[in-house]
Amino acid sequence: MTETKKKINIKLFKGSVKPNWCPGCGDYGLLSATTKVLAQMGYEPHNTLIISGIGCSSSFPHWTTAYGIHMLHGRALPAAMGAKMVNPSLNVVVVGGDGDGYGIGAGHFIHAARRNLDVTYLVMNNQIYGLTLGQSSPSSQIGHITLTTPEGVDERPINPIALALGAGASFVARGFTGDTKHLAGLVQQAFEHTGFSFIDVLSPCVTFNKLNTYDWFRERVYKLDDENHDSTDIGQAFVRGQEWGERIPLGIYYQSKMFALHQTDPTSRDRIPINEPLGFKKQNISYESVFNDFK
Amino acid sequence: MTETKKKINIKLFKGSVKPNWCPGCGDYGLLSATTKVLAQMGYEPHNTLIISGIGCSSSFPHWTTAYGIHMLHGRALPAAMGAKMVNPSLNVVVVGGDGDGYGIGAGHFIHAARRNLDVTYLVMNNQIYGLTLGQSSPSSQIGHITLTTPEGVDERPINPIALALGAGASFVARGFTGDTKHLAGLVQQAFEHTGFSFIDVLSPCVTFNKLNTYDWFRERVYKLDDENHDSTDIGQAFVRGQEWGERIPLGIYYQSKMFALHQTDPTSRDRIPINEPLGFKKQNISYESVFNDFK
Amino acid sequence: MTIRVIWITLTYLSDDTKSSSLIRYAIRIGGVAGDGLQSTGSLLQKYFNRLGYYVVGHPGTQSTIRGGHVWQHVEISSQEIFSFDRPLNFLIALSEETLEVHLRDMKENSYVLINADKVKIEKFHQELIQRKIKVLSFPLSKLSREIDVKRAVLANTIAIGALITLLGIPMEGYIDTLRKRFGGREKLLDMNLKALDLGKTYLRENYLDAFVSVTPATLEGMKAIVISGNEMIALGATASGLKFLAQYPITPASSILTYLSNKASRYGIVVRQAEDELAAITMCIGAAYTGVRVMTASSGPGISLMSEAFGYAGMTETPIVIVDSMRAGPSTGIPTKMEQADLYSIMFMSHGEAPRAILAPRSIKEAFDVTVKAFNIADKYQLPVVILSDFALSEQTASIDEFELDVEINRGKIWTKATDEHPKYKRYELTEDGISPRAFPGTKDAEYILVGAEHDEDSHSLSGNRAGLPESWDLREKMFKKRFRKMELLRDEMDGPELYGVKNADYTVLCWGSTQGAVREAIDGLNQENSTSWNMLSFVDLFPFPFEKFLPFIKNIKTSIMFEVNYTGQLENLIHHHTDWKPTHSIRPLHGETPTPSSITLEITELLNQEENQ
Amino acid sequence: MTIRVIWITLTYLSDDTKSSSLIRYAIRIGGVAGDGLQSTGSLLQKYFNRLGYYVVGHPGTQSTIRGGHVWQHVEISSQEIFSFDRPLNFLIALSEETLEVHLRDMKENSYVLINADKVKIEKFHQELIQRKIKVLSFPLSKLSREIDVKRAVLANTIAIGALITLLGIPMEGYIDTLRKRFGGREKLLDMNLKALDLGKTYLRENYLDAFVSVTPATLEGMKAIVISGNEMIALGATASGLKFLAQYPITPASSILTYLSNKASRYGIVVRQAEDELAAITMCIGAAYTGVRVMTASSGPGISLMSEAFGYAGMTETPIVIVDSMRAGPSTGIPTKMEQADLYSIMFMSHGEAPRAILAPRSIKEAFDVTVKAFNIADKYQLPVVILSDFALSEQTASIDEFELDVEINRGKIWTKATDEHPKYKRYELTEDGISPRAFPGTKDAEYILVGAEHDEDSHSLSGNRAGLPESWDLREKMFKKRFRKMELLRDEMDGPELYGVKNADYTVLCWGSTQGAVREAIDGLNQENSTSWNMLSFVDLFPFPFEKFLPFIKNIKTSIMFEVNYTGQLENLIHHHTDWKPTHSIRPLHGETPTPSSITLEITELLNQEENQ
Ligand SMILES: Cc1ncc(C[n+]2csc(CCOP(=O)(O)OP(=O)(O)O)c2C)c(N)n1
Ligand SMILES: Cc1ncc(C[n+]2csc(CCOP(=O)(O)OP(=O)(O)O)c2C)c(N)n1
Ligand code: SF4
Ligand code: SF4
Ligand SMILES: [Mg+2]
Ligand SMILES: [Mg+2]
Repeated sequence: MTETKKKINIKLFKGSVKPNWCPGCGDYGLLSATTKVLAQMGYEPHNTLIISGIGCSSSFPHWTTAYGIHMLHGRALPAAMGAKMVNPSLNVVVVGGDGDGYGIGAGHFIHAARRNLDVTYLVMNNQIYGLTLGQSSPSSQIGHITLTTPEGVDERPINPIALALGAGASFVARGFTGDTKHLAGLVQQAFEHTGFSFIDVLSPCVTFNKLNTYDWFRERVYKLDDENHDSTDIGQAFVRGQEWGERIPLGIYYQSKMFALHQTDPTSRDRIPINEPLGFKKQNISYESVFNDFK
Repeated sequence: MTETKKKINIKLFKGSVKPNWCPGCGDYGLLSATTKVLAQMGYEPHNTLIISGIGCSSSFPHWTTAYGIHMLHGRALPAAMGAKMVNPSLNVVVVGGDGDGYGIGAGHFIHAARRNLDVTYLVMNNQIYGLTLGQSSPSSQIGHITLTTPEGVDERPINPIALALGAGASFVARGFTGDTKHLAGLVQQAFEHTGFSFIDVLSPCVTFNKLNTYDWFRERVYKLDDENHDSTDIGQAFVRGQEWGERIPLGIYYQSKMFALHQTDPTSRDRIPINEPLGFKKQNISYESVFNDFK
Repeated sequence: MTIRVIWITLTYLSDDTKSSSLIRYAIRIGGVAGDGLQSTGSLLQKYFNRLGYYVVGHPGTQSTIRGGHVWQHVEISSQEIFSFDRPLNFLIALSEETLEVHLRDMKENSYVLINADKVKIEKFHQELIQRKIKVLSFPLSKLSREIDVKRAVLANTIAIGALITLLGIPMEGYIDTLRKRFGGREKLLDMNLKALDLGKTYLRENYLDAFVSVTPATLEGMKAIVISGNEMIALGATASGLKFLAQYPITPASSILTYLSNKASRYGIVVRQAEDELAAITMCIGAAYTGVRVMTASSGPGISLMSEAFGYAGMTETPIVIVDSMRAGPSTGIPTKMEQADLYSIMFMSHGEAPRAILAPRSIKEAFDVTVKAFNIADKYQLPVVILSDFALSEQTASIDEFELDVEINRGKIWTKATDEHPKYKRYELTEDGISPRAFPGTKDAEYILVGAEHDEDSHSLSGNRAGLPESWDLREKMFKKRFRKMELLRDEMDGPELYGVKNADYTVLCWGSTQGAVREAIDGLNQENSTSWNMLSFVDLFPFPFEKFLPFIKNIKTSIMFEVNYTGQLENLIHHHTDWKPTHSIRPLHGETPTPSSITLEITELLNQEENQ
Repeated sequence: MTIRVIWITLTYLSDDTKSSSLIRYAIRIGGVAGDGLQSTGSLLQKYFNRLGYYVVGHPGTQSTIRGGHVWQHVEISSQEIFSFDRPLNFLIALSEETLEVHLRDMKENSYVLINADKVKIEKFHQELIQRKIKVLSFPLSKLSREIDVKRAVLANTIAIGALITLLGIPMEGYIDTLRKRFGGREKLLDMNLKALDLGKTYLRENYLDAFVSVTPATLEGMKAIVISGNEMIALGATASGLKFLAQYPITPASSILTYLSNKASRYGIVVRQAEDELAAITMCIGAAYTGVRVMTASSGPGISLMSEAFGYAGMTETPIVIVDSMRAGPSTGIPTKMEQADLYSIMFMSHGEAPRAILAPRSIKEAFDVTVKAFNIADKYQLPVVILSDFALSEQTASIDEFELDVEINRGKIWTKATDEHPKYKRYELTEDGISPRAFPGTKDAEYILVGAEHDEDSHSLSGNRAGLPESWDLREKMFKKRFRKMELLRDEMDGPELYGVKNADYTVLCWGSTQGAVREAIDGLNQENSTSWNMLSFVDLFPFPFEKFLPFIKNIKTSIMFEVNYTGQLENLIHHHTDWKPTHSIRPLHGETPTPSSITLEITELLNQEENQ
């Protein structure tokens, strides 16, 4: 990013391994939007770290050229916290599915949000468990007949927007992989945001979710930007967040400015831990001061 | 509850073991409010089940005469789900601390709320880890100097009300153990609510939290009932839920009516599983029908 | 590329070279994920079962939804079979990769049916000729498009039509199977019938003399069922009175959840998909406390997440049944491959020392009884019981005769009201056998608090105000001994290994769990082909290990080979721990593929050759 | 009530009956939680350390914040000591329960100082006289109220004033200690000084002839530090270059988090309190991948929650250091009591089979070096390393001479740019020793994806489109062998047991971890008192177990006793697994209390008596 005139290679983040996603899977949309934005914004693979959990969507890092952690199911965010806090100079992107993030990982989602950890969290929400072949997910709609719900889902789904707002996230948005241009815009703004930026990405599973299809969404989505939404007003954001079914808002629901965790942490606020010397002596800590505490 | 004229023994739920809480601990307030309300409402110890996690507050069941599960740290709610779903005739009360419920147990809190599991969840929120001797908790305030935060807490705390609303809880309230009469009223309404009823109970830890004391709260709390709050309006509830610091609302933020999980579950909606016969034969399921699926 | 072989085609495994009629016939369909192979495999198995053949099926899946390479194996026989085997009589290649991967498995005189629209056969020509494999080249894509442009899966049915024609067996059964499958969906049925016919016609028109004779089926048709290990466990659980299943999806345990979700209301089971495995097991504990029989199922990663609660169940003496369907680990490993490497991790799961039991069914058939036993042990001894299945056992299918679904249920000691023996209720009464009465909410005068802390007879905690007081020293000792007394009692109830074959064989192969069927067939083969004699000792009940029942076998064991699919030799170590006995040799395949009679025979042969050459 | 004794007062453990001056002096304060005993104990230890005595301290805590019964033990000596012991010279009883619990531990001619306002002494009179225990009756509550009505903890200082006076040693040191403690808080300091003086005066006025002579201190004052095991581990970690600690509070591991939270900025460590242990360990993995040295600490329940991620670290070859401070289990158990029962659960933690190392420091002193070794092993062999501490080691304190804080740091193989040896970066390059180079984000041309699935040299997953393909068979075998090759290399680096005492003793006691000091002192005593000779073999490096270093000892072992605090005999089993060797006897105390020289001596004596009587 130092040389502003550097020629941008838009494919810089495109990996050599072909995704094994189904043709038409929504996740392709986020992959291409994200790799493009990363390149456009001048990031480089060696200082970008993409972290995921487990699921179809979580294979995402493998299809890029950046550093990555394909973590355990549901644990992408804590891994991201470890990474970001010891090396705040990395651009850390966290990706995964609805099962991964809203199901098994819900607790970490809440805590990463409230801590305002400076990562971007992109959830490919297909309202289904894809990789395990079509069970209902915590975001599956009431009544959805899936492999495990012969009479239809009877648990109310997670509302990711409301949940993120309730958890105190400082950037809360929703995108749709059927509109990659708009999505790319959101991803860029999320990267630009300092702190926890979260996008619920509606990403149809063409194989197992025959209910929430591209068409289903196309009939319902609209842009918050088109309706004078004030994204600094959390109350308004929460009310918009209740919308689903008839109309589904896309865009930034809420954004606010506050310190990110690495900016307040007593250690990483003024140094990059990974670059610091090791041990007492190299850090110029006198033995006397260490031992004195124990006398 | 069949004999309406039965004389109520207000001490019916008071256990014989003396609590080992510190004198003055806020938790006493909830204990006495809850045991009283249970007796007044005509519950009996043998059909009441109190489930907790781990923490000072989580010892609560031991001081009562009811059935109880002193579960693992953070896992009270799933245990409650198992119990309630196989025996919906039990009155299931879940209790615990802020660390237990908002920290390690946050994921289960979210999921129990969205499922509208028919239990009452009472969190004794002292904004500190009591049992482990005073570390900061996920609800500790910014700047609070605790055993583990020499410069003061630098992570934004969980907002339990906002979180519960974001998770879709159908009854969201806040009480204060410094006002047990009001608190008892809330507990009673929570018991009367069918579905997931949650009360964030401000319960000062007199030993380790020298910041959020009874006095600190007394100067700040006010009743939602006194300010014309509409508890059917989730947007209003969320906005009220943002209040903290200067003014802290007590009372029911939000309540809505919807089916509880055991009322929609394909099995427990029309029978009490614990009372049903075991095995194919006793359940009158013909072998032929079983085997036919595999031919 | 040097072709690595991990199995061989041994002539004694089938009789194709000896007679003109094949007793056993192995079919495989290979393609990409999304080709609907599992569904076709299932139809085919039901069809052969309907005809009265013994059937086994094995899925070769990947963690891939579309593309990649997957396969489905179906094997039939007119005599009972106990395992699928690698060598093939008939291969349907829907993709070129199918040939690359499976050609090595083809027998002499076998057939490969290729989708000529996708598979270029040229580069395999040489080998095909050399190995006398006959090619049936079908333009499957084109043919299926002729029926319906959008249903590429019709290709499978066309191939099946050809296969059935080739075998000269009646087509009607397949039509019935399709009819049952598609229920009222006439249009779908119709297209499939057309496809069947097309397959038949295309074969007859282009490969006039293609014909294979298999010996006629020996069983009464429709009397058996075709069922997977997971489904068998689900049936066993229902028969045992399961009332609560909480599970989180994971390969290869998911199909238990799927099956029971779809039967929940009918079978009277509350089935809930938990938010994670920590919730799944703690939901079970809550339900078990309340008084019902409970189960959860998972595989490695999920099982590991249950660790803390597993110890809680042991400490609180709460009966729960857990299915661990083992997959290739550690960590995420290879989810669609089998392994037997969780025995020790489960023996020692969770900090500290708490009771548990572990059973490893050796066949789909046995999975039912083992599940029933698991529930009875859980209730009688009040502890968590783990059923160790694995990818192969869980996901394989086999034909099994209908069986009795009504089983003996023993719910153990339960207190409902004051009796002479137990006038006052004490949850952890210090009894002679270590087993104390349980009581359930709803019961008067038995109210108590379940607690994971050390406790006294009344379940009062010793971790608070009573920690470190002299009374607690004794109590802790007593409670510890009580919990482990149960284990010794239970050990007596554990079944010892089963001997297959002659008593004093030259060689004994030891194995446990799902590999039993393949080892058994390998033994049969070795006995047939060699001058040496072979037998097998197979274990099902593993923990607490019934070493006393193993001891009598030792004196008759001459040369022994311990066969298990893990790196460290887990059952071998467990046996050694109790008896100081060690096998002469160990075979522990690591390649990830399910052991088959021929792969085991190869490994044994190589081992003995090495020995000889030393 | 029959008083159950789990230790004895053996005369050889101190010389009080032999000379008029005591070499060793044991003090205990008992009261209720909230009495400020730990703080008083800590001040007292610092004071004695300042004087130049050897000091050990042991806390008797409960999971109770107020009330209950807790105690603090402080023991001093003019000769080096290795353990606290139960027998007491001086007891301060702030509550009546203190007498009920600790009276049995009092030696002849010892003193008990009671708070007469709270303790009714009458019922103990008989026994006190019989056992020649002298009572110092102080109205502590009243006296402390005289200084400040609200500060009941001043009672402790009054008692200390009396104690110091009784011992006839200088009071100044204690004043200095208080001054340091209270920093600028003059009012508090003042009150404490008054209290000290009051204690002195009250003793002199009421118990004119009360006097005890202890031999003078032998060390240079203020040269040693008084430190707990947990703090020592924290120092070892900082010295090793720790940059990231994520931890969730739990007894008895919490004080690592507390200490390092308070030093974070100064020591350059990012210290974060995680939302749970699953997060703590996965945060560590994220940070370790990024390139720093990381640590987490917990106890049983939290360790169990780490199980899945632990396997991930092994599979991905990510170096992490985990402190397991063992407490009495299983499950919640008794959090404030020690146990050595997690060895096997950690050896086999997580499904499947993955590498790991386990080290169990035998003393507070050794905890520093062991921690440094743990970090070096983690980096060199790229695996999770567990430091097995326990309640006793973690929470006990001892005086230790100042030591070198600068240590050798070996970060293992790291790739930063293309070299001749490694021109192209491959994370899991199949090297001869099984160790492949690591590279960290920020490094160009080394970008790779960490993955818990089985993988190839480039860290590409074999679980998706490559699962089941022939290339994967080989790769899986190679990767498995590579991971376990590291273990064999590491085994060579593990230290064998250490022999204490004569080589050919009649009796050998084997032990591991924190019990070493107490066993050593028991051995000393047994050698002194008996006609038989005794030695000790103590283990610190446990896994991979260095059995070859143990073998040479076997031939010299005559009668052996394996001493460990668990039910199943974990180290015994591990030794047997590798060597077939078993000890003659085993002692596995279950009462929950920390073993002391006298409790061990009692257990050994009982065991041998039983033997004789048979
Ligand atoms: C601990 C654990 N439990 C279960 C699984 C099995 N599993 C793999 S992916 C997945 C769900 C994936 O759903 P989602 O996160 O929505 O991703 P998608 O495939 O839909 O993109 C599950 C349950 C696992 N890998 N680990
Ligand atoms: C898995 C696990 N981790 C950590 C602990 C230790 N622990 C016990 S209670 C507690 C926190 C209690 O805080 P909270 O829930 O707020 O209860 P309080 O004591 O404040 O009432 C912790 C961390 C545990 N018991 N189990
Ligand atoms: S199964 Fe669904 S989520 Fe997975 S790759 Fe296919 S379309 Fe995408
Ligand atoms: S420490 Fe705090 S929360 Fe715990 S009992 Fe005491 S006052 Fe209550
Ligand atoms: Mg999904
Ligand atoms: Mg709390």
